[in-house]
Amino acid sequence: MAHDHHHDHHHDGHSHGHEELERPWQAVRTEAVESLLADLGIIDPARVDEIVRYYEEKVGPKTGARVVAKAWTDPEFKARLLANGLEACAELGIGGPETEYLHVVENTPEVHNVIVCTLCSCYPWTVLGLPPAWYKSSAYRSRMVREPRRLLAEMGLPLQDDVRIQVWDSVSEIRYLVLPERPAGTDGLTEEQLIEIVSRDSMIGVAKLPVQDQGSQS
Amino acid sequence: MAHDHHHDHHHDGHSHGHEELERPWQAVRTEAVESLLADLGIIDPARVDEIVRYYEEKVGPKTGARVVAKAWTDPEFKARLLANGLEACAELGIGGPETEYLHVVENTPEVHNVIVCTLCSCYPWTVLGLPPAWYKSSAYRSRMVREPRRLLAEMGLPLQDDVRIQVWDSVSEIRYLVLPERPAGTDGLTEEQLIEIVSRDSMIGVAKLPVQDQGSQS
Amino acid sequence: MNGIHDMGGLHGFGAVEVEADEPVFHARWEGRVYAMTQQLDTRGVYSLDEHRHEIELMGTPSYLLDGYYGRWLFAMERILDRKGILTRAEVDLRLSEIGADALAPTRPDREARHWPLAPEELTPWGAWRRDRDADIVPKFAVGDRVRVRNLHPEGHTRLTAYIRGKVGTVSIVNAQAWVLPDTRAHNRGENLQPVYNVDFPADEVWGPQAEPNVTVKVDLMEDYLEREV
Amino acid sequence: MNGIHDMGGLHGFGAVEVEADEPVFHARWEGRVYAMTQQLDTRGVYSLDEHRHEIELMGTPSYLLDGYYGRWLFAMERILDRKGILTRAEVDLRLSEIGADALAPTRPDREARHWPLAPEELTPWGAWRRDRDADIVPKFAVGDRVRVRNLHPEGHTRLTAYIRGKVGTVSIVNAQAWVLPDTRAHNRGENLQPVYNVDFPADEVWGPQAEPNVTVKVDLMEDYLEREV
Repeated sequence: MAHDHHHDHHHDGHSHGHEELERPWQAVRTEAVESLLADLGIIDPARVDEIVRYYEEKVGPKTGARVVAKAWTDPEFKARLLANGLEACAELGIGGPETEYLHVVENTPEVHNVIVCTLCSCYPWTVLGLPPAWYKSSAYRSRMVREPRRLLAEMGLPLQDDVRIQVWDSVSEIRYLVLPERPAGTDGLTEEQLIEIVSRDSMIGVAKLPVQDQGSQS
Repeated sequence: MAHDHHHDHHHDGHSHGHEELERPWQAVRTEAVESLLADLGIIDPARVDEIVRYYEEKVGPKTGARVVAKAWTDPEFKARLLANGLEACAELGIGGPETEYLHVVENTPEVHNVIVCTLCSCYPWTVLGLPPAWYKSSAYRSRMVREPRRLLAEMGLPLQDDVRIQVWDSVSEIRYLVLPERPAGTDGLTEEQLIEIVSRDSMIGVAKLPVQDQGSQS
Repeated sequence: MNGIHDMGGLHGFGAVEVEADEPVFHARWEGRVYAMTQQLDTRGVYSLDEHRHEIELMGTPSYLLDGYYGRWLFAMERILDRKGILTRAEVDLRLSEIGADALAPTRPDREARHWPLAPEELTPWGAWRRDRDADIVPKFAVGDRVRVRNLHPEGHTRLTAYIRGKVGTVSIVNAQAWVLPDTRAHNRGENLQPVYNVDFPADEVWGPQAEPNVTVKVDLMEDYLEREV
Repeated sequence: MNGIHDMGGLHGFGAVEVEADEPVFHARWEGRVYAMTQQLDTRGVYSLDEHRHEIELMGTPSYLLDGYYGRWLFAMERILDRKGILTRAEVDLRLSEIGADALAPTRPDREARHWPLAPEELTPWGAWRRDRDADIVPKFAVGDRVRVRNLHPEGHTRLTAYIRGKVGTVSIVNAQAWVLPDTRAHNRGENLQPVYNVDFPADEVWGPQAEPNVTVKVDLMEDYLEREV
């Protein structure tokens, strides 16, 4: 613990020297750093605004849902996707020169895939956006590799013992996306309609997609 | 972290709800628990006083030093001590029915022994008293089993690579006491005088005893 | 359980800071907590295995920040609460009364608790059952090669993580009757058995980063070991 | 380094708490820290390996308490300070001026720092060197049995502790040019090499406490593996 250099509050457990401020200490430190870097021309606050907005508004699980819906409806695309996730996504205009290498792993009635990163919180930003807090939690990171069955059940996805669970600990720079099973009751849906039913959690592997009621569509 | 039930200060990192008190929160909680247990007749505060005084005044490394000095001056006692530490200590009136099992391990020019407990801070209370804070520290517990040479050197005891280091991780209820090498220059000392030169750290194994200057004794 | 208490081999804790002329207790409360624990032990309220396991259940930051006797205090409060001897609500009330400098704090009701304990509820603190030593027949002998089992119990264990799966040589057979902490901590029996000291060459444990000419000697319950063939 | 960041298999963190309708950022500062890091990365100020290793150097309680983006903030401040781009003293001064609601905070001196970086000091953030893929000749093939080396480096590594020493089977060969985090984090070279996905049966990893019919699939650098014979 020699390295908590910039805030002593954890050493005594009680105060951080900024209790007079109502904002979290992280907010104040961030303001200090950003304002200094802006003064120095190292950071452009307007560009910071843009990046924040981009991740808040433009990137998210909808991108992954497009990939999934396309794979469900186009067997040849699916084959290319499973062979080389990055190149197949590029066909849909997803990714760019900086995109991480991507493996798409397919869930079936026999094999269930789920993604975790025990060492930090690696996550396929390009197709799913930024990860939810639970994905970054100590509980998820510590438990998913050791007791996936129990944890998935706790999270609402009980699996029979004859379903093999594959836990992908994505600690390298390769990223994973789960291709969930296409639920029953979706035969009549268009690709656009399918995009709407693909949840983020199903593409991480902590949920299945529910059977759809096609009554209103047919 | 579901279990920090009785003080929330670590969850927000900032306050523990008792900052109006000048005393550490542990002191206030201890007072509350002790006063309640005393009210209920479960704890006798006078007996608490006695126990505290006993450990502050009556128990300490001097006891271990008596064992060491005796072993240095009585080869038959030393043989019995190395064979069965508990029984040999009992000859000196040390221990009692509740005393932990004790192995005494001998340092030589070829082999250096050092004691640690990685899991909590097990320590031979009967012969050394309560452990110093550094023995209980995360740094000592984590490092002594992995890099004893480097850590001993940092603590002032550099050892040549041809000296074998034995690190005793005393995670069972068996306790260890290091029998340090008798330093040069002590041939003329009485057992009582020897007791005075045996340091606590030499009996943990993080120090050697320095060569004595016998000029004033001879 | 796998947790921060099992520190052997971790990096990042910096230098060992030695305090000159250190007192036995650094504050009055430390001595009180120590001595109260000892009194409760003497009365058979809890065993050292319960004490240690309760400490392992602390949140990681609290474990590292509350101090050694702060951990003991945590264990004492939690065990007394769970056993119905002194509830958390009672402690919280007393705390608030201390904080308010109350003239006459609320007296706890002697009847409203599980006290005194019944004889069958009493547990000895220590782990050595001298009266049962004669029952013990060790499986392993000095010089035997043993492999540490790769166990990851959710509950208490004294099987340190850093030597799981490693091969060593038995150097001492403690053929006395020792309580198995893994079961007693959860009131699932004493499972008396020998304790072995096992020698592990440092490179077996730490690989290429091991220091030269170092033996790590770990005390292990018989149930933690299997014969290496 | 062995530390709390390497959490795979730890007990004691409780249930996974899922937040309904979670925002992308929970507070304004989180988004600022994220976006500032990305801007600094784009400018080649530090790599993801430096970023991650700096986070590993946090004290354990801070790591657990400061929040995900609090870790990023810690890394940013420390790296900027170490590289002479923005000192801790400057941040502390600005903090105190914010705290005092100062009319005109002290302007930092543009000359008194290591900025801009020289071209040879710039580092890419990512780990894939597409232009070097042709140089890569993998040692292992799909189906090969490999043993994870028992490494305990003091510095950065992505070799998670829970599979060290374990035997698995190569399931994917990523025969591209991937930077070795262990050296780049310390500016000791890129050491381009393949990344393998290796299958470990859960009982190889967790012993008798393993769940049935589970495979743990871990991405590992070639240098982390040796052939199992």
